Parts: sequence; structure tokens; C-alpha cells
Amino acid sequence: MDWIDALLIPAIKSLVVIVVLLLAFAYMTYVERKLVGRFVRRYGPNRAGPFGLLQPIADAFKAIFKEEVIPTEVDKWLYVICPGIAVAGSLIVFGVIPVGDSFMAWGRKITMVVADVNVGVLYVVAMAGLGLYGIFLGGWASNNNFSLLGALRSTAQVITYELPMGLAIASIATITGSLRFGDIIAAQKTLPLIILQPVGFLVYFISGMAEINRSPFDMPETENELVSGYSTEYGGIKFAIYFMAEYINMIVMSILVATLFLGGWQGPFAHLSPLLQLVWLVVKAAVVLFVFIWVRASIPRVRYDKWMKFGWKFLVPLGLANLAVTAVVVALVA
Amino acid sequence: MTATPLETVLFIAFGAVAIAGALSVILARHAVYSALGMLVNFVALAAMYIMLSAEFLGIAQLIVYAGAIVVLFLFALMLIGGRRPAEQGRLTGGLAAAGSALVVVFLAEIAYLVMRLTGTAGAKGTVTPDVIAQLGHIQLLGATLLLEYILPFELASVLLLVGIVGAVMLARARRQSRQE
Amino acid sequence: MLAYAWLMLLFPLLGVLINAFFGRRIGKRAVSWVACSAIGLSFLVALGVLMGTAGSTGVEQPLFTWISAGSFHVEFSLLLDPLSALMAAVVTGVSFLIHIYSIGYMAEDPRYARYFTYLNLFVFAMLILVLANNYLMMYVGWEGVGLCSYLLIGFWFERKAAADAGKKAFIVNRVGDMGFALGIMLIFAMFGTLQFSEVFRRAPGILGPAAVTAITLLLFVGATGKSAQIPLYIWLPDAMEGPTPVSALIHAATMVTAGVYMVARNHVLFDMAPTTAAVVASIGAATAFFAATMALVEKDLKRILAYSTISQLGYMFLAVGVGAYAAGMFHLTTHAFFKALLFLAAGSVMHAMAGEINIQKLGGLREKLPRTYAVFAVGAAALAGVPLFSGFFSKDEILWRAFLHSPVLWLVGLGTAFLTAVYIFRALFVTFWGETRAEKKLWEHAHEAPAVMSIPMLILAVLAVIGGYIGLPRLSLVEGYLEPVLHAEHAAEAGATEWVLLAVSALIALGGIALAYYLYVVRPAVPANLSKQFAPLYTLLSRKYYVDEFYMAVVVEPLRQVGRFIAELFDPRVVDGAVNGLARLAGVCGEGLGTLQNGRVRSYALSILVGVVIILGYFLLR
Amino acid sequence: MDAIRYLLILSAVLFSIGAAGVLIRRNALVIFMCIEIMLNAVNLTFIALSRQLQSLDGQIFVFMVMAVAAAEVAIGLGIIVSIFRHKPTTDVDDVSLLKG
Repeated sequence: MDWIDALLIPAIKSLVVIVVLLLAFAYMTYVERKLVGRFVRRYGPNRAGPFGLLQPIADAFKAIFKEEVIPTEVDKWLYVICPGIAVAGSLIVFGVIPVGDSFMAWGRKITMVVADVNVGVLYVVAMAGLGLYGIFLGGWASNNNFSLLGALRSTAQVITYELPMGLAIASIATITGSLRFGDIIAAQKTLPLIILQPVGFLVYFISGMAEINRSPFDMPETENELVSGYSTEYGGIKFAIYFMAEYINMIVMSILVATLFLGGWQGPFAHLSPLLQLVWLVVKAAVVLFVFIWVRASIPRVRYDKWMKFGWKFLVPLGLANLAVTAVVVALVA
Repeated sequence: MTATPLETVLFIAFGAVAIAGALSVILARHAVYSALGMLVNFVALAAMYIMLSAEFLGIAQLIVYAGAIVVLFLFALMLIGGRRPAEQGRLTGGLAAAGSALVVVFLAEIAYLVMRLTGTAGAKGTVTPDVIAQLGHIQLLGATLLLEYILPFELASVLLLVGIVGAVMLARARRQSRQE
Repeated sequence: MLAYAWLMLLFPLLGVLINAFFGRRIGKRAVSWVACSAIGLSFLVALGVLMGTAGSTGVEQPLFTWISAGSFHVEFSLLLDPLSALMAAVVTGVSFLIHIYSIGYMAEDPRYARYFTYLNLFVFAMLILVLANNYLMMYVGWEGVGLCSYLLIGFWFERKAAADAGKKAFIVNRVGDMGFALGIMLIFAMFGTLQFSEVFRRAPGILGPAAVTAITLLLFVGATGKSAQIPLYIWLPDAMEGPTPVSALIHAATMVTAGVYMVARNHVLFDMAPTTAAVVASIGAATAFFAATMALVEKDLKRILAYSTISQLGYMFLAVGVGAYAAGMFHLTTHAFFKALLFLAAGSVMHAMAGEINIQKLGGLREKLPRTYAVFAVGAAALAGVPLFSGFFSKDEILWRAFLHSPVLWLVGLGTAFLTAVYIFRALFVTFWGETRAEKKLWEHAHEAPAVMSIPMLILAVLAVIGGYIGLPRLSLVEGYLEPVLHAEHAAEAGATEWVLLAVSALIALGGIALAYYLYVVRPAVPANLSKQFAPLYTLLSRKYYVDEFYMAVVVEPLRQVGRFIAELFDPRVVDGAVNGLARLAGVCGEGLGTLQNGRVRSYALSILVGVVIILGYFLLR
Repeated sequence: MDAIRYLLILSAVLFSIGAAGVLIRRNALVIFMCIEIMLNAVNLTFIALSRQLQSLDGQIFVFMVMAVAAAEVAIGLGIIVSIFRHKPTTDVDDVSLLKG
């Protein structure tokens, strides 16, 4: 193994991933606005470019050229750095998710994952926890009660829903016998895990939506109670970066759901071409994303205390029961 | 054990980060920055664990320490006056001086002890990094934990249960006293 | 069956545990079921063991290692041989009957469950004593039965007399137990083991005449305590304060015979010590006679029976003292039947008469309590040695063996037999014949006991009659059965002499009964006159030879003085002074050290660090 | 390069920093954080020696330490918060009811 394998190729892969994700973020905003518009019988963005396709670019310019305002009473250092932490946490998660099998290029076998590590799924959980600090500390640094409350809520919510999520992942690990994404995908060659783990899927899906603070579970930024939660004091490019983190989280979550429960890049004829594998994954993730947006457009926001109760008193026990049943069944079958 | 130059560089880098984090815990003006320093320290240590072929423990370090414990600390900070200006609290007086001096002596003693170690002495087990890479760290650790150390493992789970109950009781106290 | 012998111990233990922990909750019915079925099952096992051990010289059945410390090794093992099997069968059998009797007798008692717990515990301890294969285990059982005896004598502890009697029994027994314990220690010192079989096997080689005499004498001291022989008999009459079934079980049939059993168990040693044997025989004979004289004038029915028990135990010691161990065990068995019967009958009288036990306030109960009267008469006949009743055979066996050994002992025994017949029929006549002297209310209220009480009495009555036939001189089942253990030499001459002696003792018994009939039925005034005429003798007898007073003056009072000295001077000044001084010292130290505890966590942490640095430094510089 | 020594020294340095923090800070929460630093320094020692001795036993210790630390933090912070409720301070020197 020389330095090309050790450093250069991962670096290139990372760069590709980051660029793609940033682009995907930009057009996710467009897609979401379009879709939500349709759900409520509006058009959505349709001014900039054909079908409003240039709208994200316009938004980016607007954010970049807005005046930089840093309120006087904030903790400046943290206030500036926190959006970065948030988006880094979102991006870094993607490093362990395979988007395809592998292909040959320039005489090297290149796997379609930045690093397929042994404990990949746990890595995802750990990194999601780190990204949280961006929101938490950002809210605190803003020196604003609404921000702080939003930050606290966000943290509590993420910690709460990490538990059922972990339990669902444990069920998967029990069945596949591995925490490596490669193995988990391989285990779904014949049957996607959603068939074997319907309850686990449900638990994971709900927890996932809570993890990424999606409406109707966007407790940290409930406009009618907290103005805009942790991002109240943020504007311009810094707000855009938070926004970016949120959408990237959403994309990553959809890909995680697709990978863990829907068979990942596998599909009919997927073995023919790496490109086809990528397409399968994107299609599956798109379906999940569509559901995310659909839920947002259809269901009103829940109340915070009820939402926490739901997590602790329903989802965690459900996840535990699911894990117990899974363990017993696996022990009996194996 | 030998290390490649890349590993050496990374060791030194992470070590420096860990020390910087630890120092900022005790030197930071505001407790939130202390917590941040602690977070940095934990993450650096997690990276070192992974490099020392203890991947699972590295990730567990991230999840448990960075993901939960530091968050809990920050929560406690927010609950008891996160908005207050910095606590003026590094210490003054003889106690601190004596303490610092003692710590230096202690460090010197340990350093002397470590340097006096007879190199790579000690029984060599069977779990080499190659074995770990081959069988998987989490699998090995899981087998050891659930076969050889099942009793301590169960005891740890009981301990955690006690922790949960204790935390709930401490949290309930307020609600009751408010009702009174 | 022998393999299951441990069940014999298990059942009573289970009974104890169940009744001790749940007795108050499960109700009286369940308590009695548990207790009685425990003993009943135990009895069945004991019967099986009795069959199983016939002809064997003994099996040792290790259950577990009890103590293993260096060279000191004690197994918890059962010794199953004819001797222990016979004793176990008698103990469990009689206990079973008395348990059932107790259901009726104790029915109204508020501490019902506790009573049965103690009773079961007693059986458990007694079986340990009996089945022990070593001295230590036997000692445990020995103390266990002593404890139960204490608890049961003082069962109605609200009554001062009962509490005092319990204490007296316990303390007097301590004297004997100390002798026993010293004997055991001596044995361990000589042999290095406490296992019976080992000790007996090696005894001829190791023990000199002096050592064996010392050991046997010490063991016999223990026996005099438990079996109420001179000079330690004084606790037994007082023990009658306990519930009557307890008197029947513990203080007549089983526990008090433990001394006899122990001597029989150690017959190898006693055979080697002629001096001790002579002492045992003499004390036995003397106790038999003196206790009988005291029984002559006693007014309390139960105490009459208590003196009778002491007297009969004297017979047993007389038997084992002259080497007739089988005869002693035989008498032990028959005595268990008829004495338990007599006590139960006395209990039935008390039950009928609301606890009245003074025979001078009874009388004429024949009409009211015909069944009780009948069984009491059977028991009395057996005790008196009326021919064809069980006591006749066993007592005659002892007298004959005593005659072979020494005519003097035989004469004393014969005199005792006469007195026995007189006092027991005195009790019978005064209680059941003539006009009643009871209070009218009591008299009208008197009623026969319920079936649960009378059936055990009937069974015991049958046993009291036929129990003797197992030991007929010709048949000699007991002797033959015990032979593998005791190696009793058969008396060679079973000719004319034996028949003459048989006739003599029969005549003596009948003569005694006749005298009692004359004195207490035909001429009731005569005894009163006699007591006036021989006032000093009467007083001497009725004051029990002033033995209690003698002990009071010689032993108890000096001890009290010492105690008072300790309590008033030594304890407050020296002991309390030392304790208080230490406490004050601790207080002063605490005051001083308290300044270290300044409540500042960081200074504590600093102290810890100082310690760490010092310890590390020590290891570095070493 | 004898990496184990440097790892042990690093661990000792971290531990000493934690110990110093306990001694020179007043804020109960910061002291608590310092204790966590010390625990982590010990964990590093365990893992380094586990690698050196090629045995997993040390890592089992770390696992247990993590479990204990999680319980300890939950309880410890609960205690600190409830102390704060009674007496609004986080200065350990103000909490000295157990003074001898």
C-alpha cells in the first residue's frame, strides 16, 4: 500500500462526495419547495430559469452577498464556528456508506465507498452525535433565550431518539451479524431487511425523522413558540450553512434508510454496471425523501412534551421488544 | 511495537490535541469552554484508540463520552446558569500552589517509573493487531465479554440500571418539593 | 432403606422451618399437620432403619464434612446400628404419639405454632444426638435437646415458676455438660479423633486405667446432668412447669434417657473402667431409692411422676453400671412407653380439671374419666412391675443382672421396686378412687379428653402392656437385637435362681400395691397419722432431703455474692471505667482529627494526591 | 520507536492535568470534567497496554470504565443539579455541610 492508496484516493473520493452532496442539497431545496407547493396547490418556485431550476443558485447568491451581522452579545468564536461544526457533522457521516460495489480504473480496484469500516453503522451514530454540537453550542452562543431553548430541545430530542435508533440498528446487527455496511448490504441480496424487520424499519424511520429535526418533529425551530429556535440569531451565509447541514442530514438519512432496510445499491441488473448500482441507490433514496416531504406537508407539528413521551415510553420499549424478539428468533433459526 | 512514519505523525498530532483539550478544560474561563475542551480531548483519544486497533472502543468512546457524557455536562451547565458570566474560578492561594507542585512531583514520578520499564517486557497474548484485523475487533471483544467476562458484564448492566433509577429519583425530588 | 436414613433428620427440620417462618400465618390446623406428619414420616423412616440394621454391627453414612481444620476433621455422618436404630425408633414413635396428643392439649394456646416448632426442633436435635457417629455431633444434639428442654419448660414464661424452672434446668445441665465437654476434649487429646468407631477400636491400645476412668467419669457427669441423677437431679421435678406433653416426651421418655443411651453407646470405654462402672451402678441405685422415697410424700401428680422418672432412670444406670446395657436399653424402651402414658394421663386429668394437679384436691375421678383412669392404671401397673406388664420384664431383667453382680445392689433395687409400687398406686388411688375433694365447679365441668388425645394414650397403653414381651428372658428380642453392638454376654445360669427372683419381684410389686390399697383406700386416715408420728422423716422427705436448700447455700449464694461484687464494684469501676475511658479517648482523638474534615472537597483530594505521591515515591526509592 | 512509553507518558500527562484541575478549580462541574479526563487517561493506559500485551483484558476494563462513567455522570450531575436547587452555587467550597 503506497501513499496513493492511503491518502490520494480517499481524498478524491471525499471531495467527490462533498461536491455531490452540496449540489444535491441545493436541488433538494428546490424539489422540496416544488413538492410542498404542489401539495398545497401552489406552483412553487418558477421564476428563475426554466421551471425555476435556477432558483437554488439565486438563493445561494442572495445568502452570500447578504450583510454579515454578528450580534454584539454573542460568544463570537462559537457563534461563527458552530454552523461549520453542524455541516461537517453531516458530511462526515457519509464517509462509510457504500454507494455501489467497485469498479476498475487506471489499473486499480476502486470501491465505491470512502472507507468501509468494521463498525460503520456505529460510526454513523457517533458522528450524528457530534454534529449535534453545532446546533447545541450555536444556540447557546447566540445568547438568546429562544435560541437556547431550541438548542436544549434539539439536544434532548436527538439523545432521546438515538436510543430507539440504536435498538433498531442492534436488531439489524443481530440478523446480519455485522456492523459493516458492506456486510449489511450483502445480507439483503435476496430480501431487503424491511421485510424481516418491519417494526425495526418503522422505529428507525420515525427516529430518523426526529434525528434530522424534520417537520413535523422540528422541535428546535418551532416558529410559533421559539421564533426560529437555535437559528434565530443567524442570518446570511451562516444561516445558509445551517440550512445546508439540515438538508444534507436529510439526504444522508434517506440513503441510510435505503441502505439499511431497502437493500442499498442492489437491485435488478445492478451487477452489470456500477452506474446502475448508483442509480438504484438514488431511486430508493428519492422514494424515502419523497416520503419525508410528504409527511412534512401532511401532518401538523406535534407538541414537544408529547413527542418526548412518545420517544421514551413508546418507541424505546417497542425497539427493545423488537430486539428481544429478533434475538430469540435468530437464536432459534441459527 | 513499531509504527510507520504516518502513524507516528498522527500519534503526535492526536496526543497534542488531547493535551490541548485537557489543558483547556482546566484553564478555560467559562465552563462551556471547559466542556468543549473535554470534547476535543475525548475525540482525540477516540482517534488514538482506533489507531491502537481498538476500533469498537474508539467508536464507543465517541458515542458514550462525546455523544452522551459531554452533552449531559452541557445540559447541566445550561440548567444551572449557562447564561451567567464566566465563573471566576481558578484558584488562588496555598492549596492550589501545593496542589500544582504535588501534581508535578507525581508526573515526574510516573515518568521516571515509565522510563525505568524494561522495554517491551510482559507476556505476549494471542490477540495481535493482525488477528484483530482479521476477526474484527467488535466480534473479538463481544466474544470475550460475553463468554469470559459475562458476570462483570451483567453487573455493569445492573449498575447502569441503578444509575437510571438514581437519576430518575434525583430528578423527581424537585417535582415533589414543588407540590409541597 | 438405610440410604434414606437422613430423611429422618430432614423431616423434623423441614417442620421446624415451615412452622417457624410461616406457622403464624398458616393456621393451627396446618401447623399441626406439618408438625405431626414430619414426625410421622420420620418415624416410618426410623422403622425402616430399625429393620435394616437388624444383625448389622453398624453402618456409617457420611452426609458431609462438617469441620476440616488441619488435623481436626469432623464428618457429619450418621451411625446406623441396632442401638441407634432402636433409640431413634423409640424417640420418633413416642414423639409422634405425643405430637398428636398435643394437638388436643395445646389447642387453645396462643403460641401454638411456636410450641410445635420447638417440639419438632427437639426431635431433630434428639435424632442428631442418637444418630451421631462422633462425640462432637452428639454434643451438638445433646445441647440442642437441652435448649429445647429449656424453651419448653419455660414455654409459659409469663409464669415466674415456669421461667425459673427453665433457668434452673438449663443451669444445672450446664454443670453436667461441662463434664461431658471435658470428657470429649480429653478423648480428643488422647485419640486425636472424635469418631466413635475409631475411639473404640483404638481405646484398648491407648488408654491406661487412669485415663479411661477419668474419661468415663467425666462422661458420666454429663449423663447425671441430662438424666437427672444424684447429684444433679434437682432440675427435673421443677421441669414439670412445662406443658404436660413436654414432660411426657422430653422429661420422661426421650431426652432424660440420653444419658443412658450415651453410656450404652460408650460401653466399650465403661467396660474398661470397673471403678466408673461401680460408681455408675451405685449412683443409679441410690438415685432410684431416694427418688422413690421422695415420690412417696409428694402431692403434685406430675412431680410424683417426675420423681418416678428419676428413680427409673436410676434403674437404667444401675443396669448399665453392672454391664447389662441391653437390659438398660430394654428398660429405657418400656419406660418410654409407660411413663409417657402416665404423663399423658396426668395431662388428661389436668385437661379435665382445668389444670388442677394436686392429688389431694382430686379424687374419685374414676367415674368422670373412665378412659383416663384405665390407661393410668395400665401405666401404673407397668411401672410398679405387676407381672405380665412391660415394666415387670424389664425391671426384673435389671434386678436379676444386679443380683448376679452384687446382692446389695439387688436389695436396693428390690426396695425401690416396693416403694415404686406403693407411690404410684398411692397416686392412682388418691386421684381416681374415693370421694372427690375437688371444687364443685371443677368437678361438674370435668370431662374426658377428645379423641385426638385419648387415642395416643390408648396406643401407648397397649404398648405399655405388650412392650415387655419383646424382651422376655427366653425370647430376649432386645438383647439379641442389640447384641451386634453391645456384645452382651448371656448369663449362663438361667435356672432356678432366675425364677425365684422373678417370683420375689412379682410378690414385692403386688405387696406394694396391697399396702397402697390398705393405706389409701381402706384406711385413708393412716397416712396422716403416720406423717404425724414420723414428723421429722416426713418433713425430710417432703422437703426433698433439703437438697435444693443445700445447693442454694453452698453453690448459688456464694456465686451470687461474687456476682454482686462484680456488679457493684468490678463492673462499674474497672470494666465501665475502661470502656468509658476508651470512649473518651476516641472522642478526644475525634475532636483532633475532626479539624481535618473541613468539608472542603478539594483539600480531601489534595490529601489523596499526597498519599499517592508518597506511596509512588516509596516504590521508586525502594 | 518504543511507542508504549510515549503512550504511557501521554496518559500520565493527561491524568496529571485532570488531577491539577481538581485541585485548582472551584466549579463543581469543571471538577467533575477533570475526573472524566483522569478516567480517560487511565483508559488510554489500558488500551495501550492491551495492545502491548496483545490481550483483550485491558479493553474489557475500558468497557467497564465506560459503563461506570456513564452511570457516574448521570448520578453525579443529578446530585450537582439538586445541590444547586438547594443552594444556588456550583462552587465546591461553598458546599461544606459535612464539615467536621
